[in-house]
Amino acid sequence: MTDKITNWTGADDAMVENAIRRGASRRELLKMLLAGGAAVAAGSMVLGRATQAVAATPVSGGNFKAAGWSSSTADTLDPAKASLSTDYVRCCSLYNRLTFLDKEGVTQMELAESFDSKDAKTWTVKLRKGVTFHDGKDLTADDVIFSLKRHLDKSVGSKVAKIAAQMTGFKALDKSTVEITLADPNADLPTILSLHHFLIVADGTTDFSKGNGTGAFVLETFEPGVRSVVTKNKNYWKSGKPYLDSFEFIAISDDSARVNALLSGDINLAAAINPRAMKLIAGQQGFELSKTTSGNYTDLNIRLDMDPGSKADFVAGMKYLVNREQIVKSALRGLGEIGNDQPVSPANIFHNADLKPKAFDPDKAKFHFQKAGLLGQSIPVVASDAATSSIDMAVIIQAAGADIGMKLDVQRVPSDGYWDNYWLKAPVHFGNINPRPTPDILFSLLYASNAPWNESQYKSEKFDKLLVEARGSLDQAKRKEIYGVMQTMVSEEAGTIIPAYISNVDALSSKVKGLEPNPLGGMMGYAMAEYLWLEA
Amino acid sequence: MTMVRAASSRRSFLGHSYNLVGVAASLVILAWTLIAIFAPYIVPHPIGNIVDDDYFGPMRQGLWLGSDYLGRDMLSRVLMGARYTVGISLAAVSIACFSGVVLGMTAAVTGGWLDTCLSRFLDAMTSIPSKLFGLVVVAAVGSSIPVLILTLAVIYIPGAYRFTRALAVNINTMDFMTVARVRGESTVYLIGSEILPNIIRPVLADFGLRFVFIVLLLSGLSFLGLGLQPPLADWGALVRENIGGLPFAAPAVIVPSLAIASLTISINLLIDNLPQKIRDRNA
Amino acid sequence: MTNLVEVRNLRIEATTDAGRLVEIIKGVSLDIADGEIVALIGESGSGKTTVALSLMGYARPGCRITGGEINVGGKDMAALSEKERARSRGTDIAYVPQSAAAAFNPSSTIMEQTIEVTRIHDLMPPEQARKRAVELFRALSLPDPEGIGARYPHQVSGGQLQRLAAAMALISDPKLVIFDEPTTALDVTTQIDVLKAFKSVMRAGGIAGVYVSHDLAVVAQIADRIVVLKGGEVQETGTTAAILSAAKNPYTRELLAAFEPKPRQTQADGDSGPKPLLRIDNLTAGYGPVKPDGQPVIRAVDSVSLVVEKGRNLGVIGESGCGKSTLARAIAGIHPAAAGDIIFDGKQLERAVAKRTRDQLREMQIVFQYADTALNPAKSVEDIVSRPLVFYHRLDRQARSKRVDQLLDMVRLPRALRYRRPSELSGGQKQRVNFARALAADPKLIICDEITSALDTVVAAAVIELLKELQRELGLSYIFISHDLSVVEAICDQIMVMYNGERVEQITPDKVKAPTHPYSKLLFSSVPKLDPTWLDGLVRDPELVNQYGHR
Amino acid sequence: MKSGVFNLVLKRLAVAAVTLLIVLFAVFFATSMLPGDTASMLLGQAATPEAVAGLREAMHLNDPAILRFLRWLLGLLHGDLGTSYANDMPVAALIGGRLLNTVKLAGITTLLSVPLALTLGITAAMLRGSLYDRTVTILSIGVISVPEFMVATLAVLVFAVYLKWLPALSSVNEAHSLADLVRIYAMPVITLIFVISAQMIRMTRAAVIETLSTPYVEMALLKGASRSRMVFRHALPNALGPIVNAVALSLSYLVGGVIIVETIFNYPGIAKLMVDAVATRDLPLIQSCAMIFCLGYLFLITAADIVAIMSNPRLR
Repeated sequence: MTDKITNWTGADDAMVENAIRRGASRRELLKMLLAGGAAVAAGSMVLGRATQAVAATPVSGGNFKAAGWSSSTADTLDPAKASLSTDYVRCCSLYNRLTFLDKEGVTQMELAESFDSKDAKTWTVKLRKGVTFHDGKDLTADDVIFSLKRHLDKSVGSKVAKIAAQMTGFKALDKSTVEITLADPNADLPTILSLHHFLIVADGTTDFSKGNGTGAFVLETFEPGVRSVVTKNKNYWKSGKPYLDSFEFIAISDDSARVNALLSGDINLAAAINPRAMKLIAGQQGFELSKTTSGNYTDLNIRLDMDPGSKADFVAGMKYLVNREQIVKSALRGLGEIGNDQPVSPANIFHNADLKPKAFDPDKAKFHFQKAGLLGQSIPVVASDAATSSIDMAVIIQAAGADIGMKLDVQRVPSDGYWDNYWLKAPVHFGNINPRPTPDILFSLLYASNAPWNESQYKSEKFDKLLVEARGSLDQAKRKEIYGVMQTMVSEEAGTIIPAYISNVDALSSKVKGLEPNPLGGMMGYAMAEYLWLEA
Repeated sequence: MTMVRAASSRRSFLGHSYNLVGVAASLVILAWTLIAIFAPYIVPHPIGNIVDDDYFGPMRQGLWLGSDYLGRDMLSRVLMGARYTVGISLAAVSIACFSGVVLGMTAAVTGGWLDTCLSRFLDAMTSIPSKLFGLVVVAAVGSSIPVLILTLAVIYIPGAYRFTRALAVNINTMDFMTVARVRGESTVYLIGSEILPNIIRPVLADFGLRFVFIVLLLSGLSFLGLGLQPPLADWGALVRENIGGLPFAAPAVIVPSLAIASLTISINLLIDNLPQKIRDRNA
Repeated sequence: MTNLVEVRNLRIEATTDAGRLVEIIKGVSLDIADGEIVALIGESGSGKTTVALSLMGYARPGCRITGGEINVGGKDMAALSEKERARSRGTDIAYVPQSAAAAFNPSSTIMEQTIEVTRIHDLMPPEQARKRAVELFRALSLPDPEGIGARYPHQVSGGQLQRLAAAMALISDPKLVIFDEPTTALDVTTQIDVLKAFKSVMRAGGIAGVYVSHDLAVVAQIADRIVVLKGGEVQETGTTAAILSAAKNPYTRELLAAFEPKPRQTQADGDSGPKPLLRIDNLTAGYGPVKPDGQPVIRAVDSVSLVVEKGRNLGVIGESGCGKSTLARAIAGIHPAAAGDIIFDGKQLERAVAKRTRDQLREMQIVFQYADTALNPAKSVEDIVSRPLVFYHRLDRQARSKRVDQLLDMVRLPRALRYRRPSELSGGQKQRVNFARALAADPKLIICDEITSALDTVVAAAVIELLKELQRELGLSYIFISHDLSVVEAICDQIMVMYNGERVEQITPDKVKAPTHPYSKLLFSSVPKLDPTWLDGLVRDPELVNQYGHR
Repeated sequence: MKSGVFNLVLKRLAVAAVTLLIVLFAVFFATSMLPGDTASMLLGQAATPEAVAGLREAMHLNDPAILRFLRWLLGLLHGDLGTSYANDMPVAALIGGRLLNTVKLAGITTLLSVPLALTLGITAAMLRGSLYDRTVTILSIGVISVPEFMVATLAVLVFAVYLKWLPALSSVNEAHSLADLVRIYAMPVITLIFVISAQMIRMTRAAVIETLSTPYVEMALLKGASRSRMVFRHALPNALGPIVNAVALSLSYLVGGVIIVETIFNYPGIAKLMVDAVATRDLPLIQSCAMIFCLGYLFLITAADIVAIMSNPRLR
């Protein structure tokens, strides 16, 4: 589910591993791979994995420095407000969640010992004992209730207020047992609570600048928009962890500067590198790449309630006009998987693999545009750096349109203010959706008739009914079936074109060990700090 | 006066003397101007089309300047880039210099509160960093060619104003200005017919220099994500979007850089070596 | 080697802005004996300064010494290396510049600059140099010789700076001093002081000198011998007395002729009794903030009244700073008066230009001293002269062209000159264009503000002749503002003497020999005469000098 | 004389205060034109109308912007820069360290670039027309024609990635010794020297050439002064006015114009802070940064004016 590299097989892996054992240089290997037809990206990817096959046991010590891609004065250590990878990474090093997703996408317990429910409506959560906050306080049910309840308070400005709204009742059954009541049954609650915003903070906290959590690291320095330094929590409840003495996180917004900082040895890990920099990293000794295909995607949204999206033929035409292969090949440089216009990625266990993506067919597209009477008209398409790769995708679609006489007017707008001003609003625009752990979250947020982020204003009663049905069911097989149907509906009926699931590539020094892909995103779903160690 | 012999590296043509550096520089500028005008007719590929499976491809037959980060033809993009770099910068510098020169001369001629207010206000404008100004404008009204031109122009008006005002203040003290005033001439005549012809040379030199700054600021703004709508790109944007090719010495990043350098250096050299009208006929 | 300076067949080339090389000094030879003062005289462009500077082995940027010998004190300055030349500059040969105001570094004290030569050449310890400088200040009769050195150049008057420049030159006991028109920019009363000071110091030290000037009368006072230059060639050489009395060269004679008193023809007025064209009553003008009583803080013109009659000329004379130019500007409305009435052609005029009617402006024209700045260098003569034709008379293209021809004829300029720019004209030609522009308006009155002061004597005399002719033809009136008595005398019917913003006296030219006011007496007696003994024989009332010779 | 200087300085300060006020108002109106506010910016994708309203309420953003601006101005009079909307920290605390960084970077760049530019400009003027002069002139043009981010990226590639002599990032926190300081500042400073020196070189050269043609320099030559004496004793003191003016204008770039260098070297200065502030519509922070830029500019220009006045006895 992760590390899926199209046109690359296990046999190739074995060949590369053999080659390494024979003592081939990286450059030779690279040549070999290129001759084999694989994109360079994929090539160096495999190299990283192959060398890791001869991994060692964790060692303690060392100072780890990593760089993300964005930070500002709005950086926060309040999990509810956390908005970007930078905040997630910092918060994950300071706090713990009740549950988390492992690399297979399976929900595991963290601060919770167990989640139990008979009807998927009332949930009993048993908490782990002997867990203390950095300030010495013991973790209790009150802390958990406080942490979850805050999201319902409008003045907190929680990013998951909408998702949290289904939790209607909280009760401390005893010091370490919490009862959570939902408005409607939802079998996914344990998975929902693995979202980064549901990190557990101490009861009554108002000032989050101290970062007082139960996490693997204790806050030393935090300068919003500049950097954070955390040091090993000697009393961490997970035995043996963390391995690192300290962890510093900064953000370098310039793509090439981030890679250069890694190559010059200033940092140990550069998150989310530009695929085009892989050639450069592959040419240097002592660096590796870690790829995660987690379900992040950039989609082209055509609002069905406005012109030109109200003409079904325009939407149909656009779906044929999008050259998915070229987008993956040229815009993403192979670091992505072709998408089939629905949000549940192959990284998710509920992914419907039978649903095939529409093939690029300009003739069919032209036919539909002609039918819609839009050929020759200029249609604005809003793209922004805020939505990853959207500008490149827009240009590719635009060029395809130009060939058949469909004029698409790409409007690049500033990323600053994009979500507020253009996303969901412009008739044809790009969006970018971060990975979510369950189809239920994705569908309720993005496709239900009352979804807050209904990108194409898709409305279907049948869909809404199916959503409730799947949510309340504890039968895994049945859910998979229902979600399969819903994926087909979205793919066929909604105005969201999801050309590809974008892979995230982190580049790191070969000395950094223990990094594994995670379905929640790069840097091990942003929680890498407590799992990594530095080889001497 | 007796003609002894011709000296120095300057030559003369049509009553003007010029030197070879100036000629070479103007040829480069002329070449880019022609390219800017005829680019749409000579580009081998549409600038948005991906023609190469590889990215940062090397120079080779068919793709004479290699390919860019998406695999588009660099030659086409550089040729079209000339159009936007030269066009936008020229438009912006024209607006900036025209407004600055007119305001500067008016302030110098009129004096008094108008002069004081204009000077204070434009001075205040200068203190706002240009890139931040650009950032705010684009955040407020979005990025399009007219917005870009106006933003660049507004950024450079105070400089042109200051420069012109300083020159015009000197001219304004001349007796011929007094003569014209005593004749009863209007302000428009004073600035247009009396002052302007006397400062036109330094103003043109300033125009050229400002043009260079605008070309560079344009590239700086593209770094901050402001600029033309894709797939169009000026040279600065080309350098920026292909900067990832720098480690590989990709032509995609080298060529537009050279284009910027060739244009700006030529303009400066031309300014330093403008042809001079020969005016030493025997008196 | 008998002479201190022997120049043989000197040739100097200059590069024009088109890159052509032009010979500007064509084989000049001259000698200067020890202790002798030789004057180089000629019009501007004759090469007199170039020759003088070449004695220091120096040619201005763009110029090059191409041939000949320049022997000064046994060294050939033309053949020396730049380092060796620098060694004799300031020590053996010193230079007193034309405009001391420009030749002093504005950001350094006078003392520092006076003794700089001794520092450069390590002639004496600074303490000693300072003492010597104070002695020189005293010898050059500078006020406050002890304290003046601590001042900056802008805090000292022009006449004093000129003497300080001499002190700067003399501090190293040079064998030869080059004076480059050192008194041209000074008022006559000041000029006398400076000349006297120079002469006595040179004589006392037995120093040889080169005195560059275009003014024969001044030269006559100080030089032993005169060399007349024109077009880069020596026209005539002789002792001062010989040149003044028996000049052979036609150009020299022309120079001398400019000094002869011209016959004055008074206006034959057919009309009965003169009618006033312009009347000024109690005019006050000044600078600085206005006081509550409406008067400016600094009064440059203080309650001046005057009358100009139709077809008659009024001369206003006085030294720099007396307010005569402000008076002209106040009348023209450029510098609005603070109080007083201006009645022109029977009508009261507004004080400010902006409020006068176009016709009023047309009828009163003003011509400025510096034709260089009064003519827009970016325009052709035709454009300049035809602007008033368009502006006041709305003439069409053809009529305009015809009128320009007429006007150029009137001011005796070749018609072909219409396409030239001012920078391509000589000083006299520029002033004629300047005048043609004023005439183009068809004025009744022309205010001439020092229009001849920037011109060489011969050229100035010709311009005055022209003015007279035009007056005869067109019945104009002039207000003639000048510091030069001989010019005013030559053209005016009435002469008003101004001092310190006030009118001190008004007399007719025939009474110039006998003014009544003491200041007029001092002023008129200070004008140099073409008589070598004039300066030595001049006796001035010390009290008068104390009271009025303030500069 | 002394009181004259004092008066002039006082007048300059008054003018500076007016300019500052104009800038603050201009910035305020510009920022009020920006779409969105802090609440919607912070919520980003999660900015549903209810969520925005709730957060806006909680952040006290419901007062009219002009009122909040005037309140901020009032606070400024008491030396209070206000509290950041985005993260509730005092603006002074946010700016403090970063301003120091900006000042450090600007200071080091100034210390190196000004002498370098002056030396090149003066020597080029002294040897006007020589090969050296032509080389300096063309190089200085060449240098300004390379985009800043190109210089910076190239420098990183060469010195950090390939040669590994210098760090790619300028982590100010790691400066423990002079050697560290040199390593950390080397590249951003070199980049900035590239950016700002050319103009200073050109202006210095022009100003010196102009004064070299004055009669008092000719007079010095006729006194037998050496070339260097003419330049340093006579030409330079009088060319100082235009030179310091050009230097001040170039240096003013170092206060707010270094956003690209700050981005590429990840240097925490205030230019980036201002960009962040604009992105989050953080009014007090925007205003405070704008004020600092304006003050920096005014300080430089006023200092240049005062130097020009002090160097010119006629104005003293």
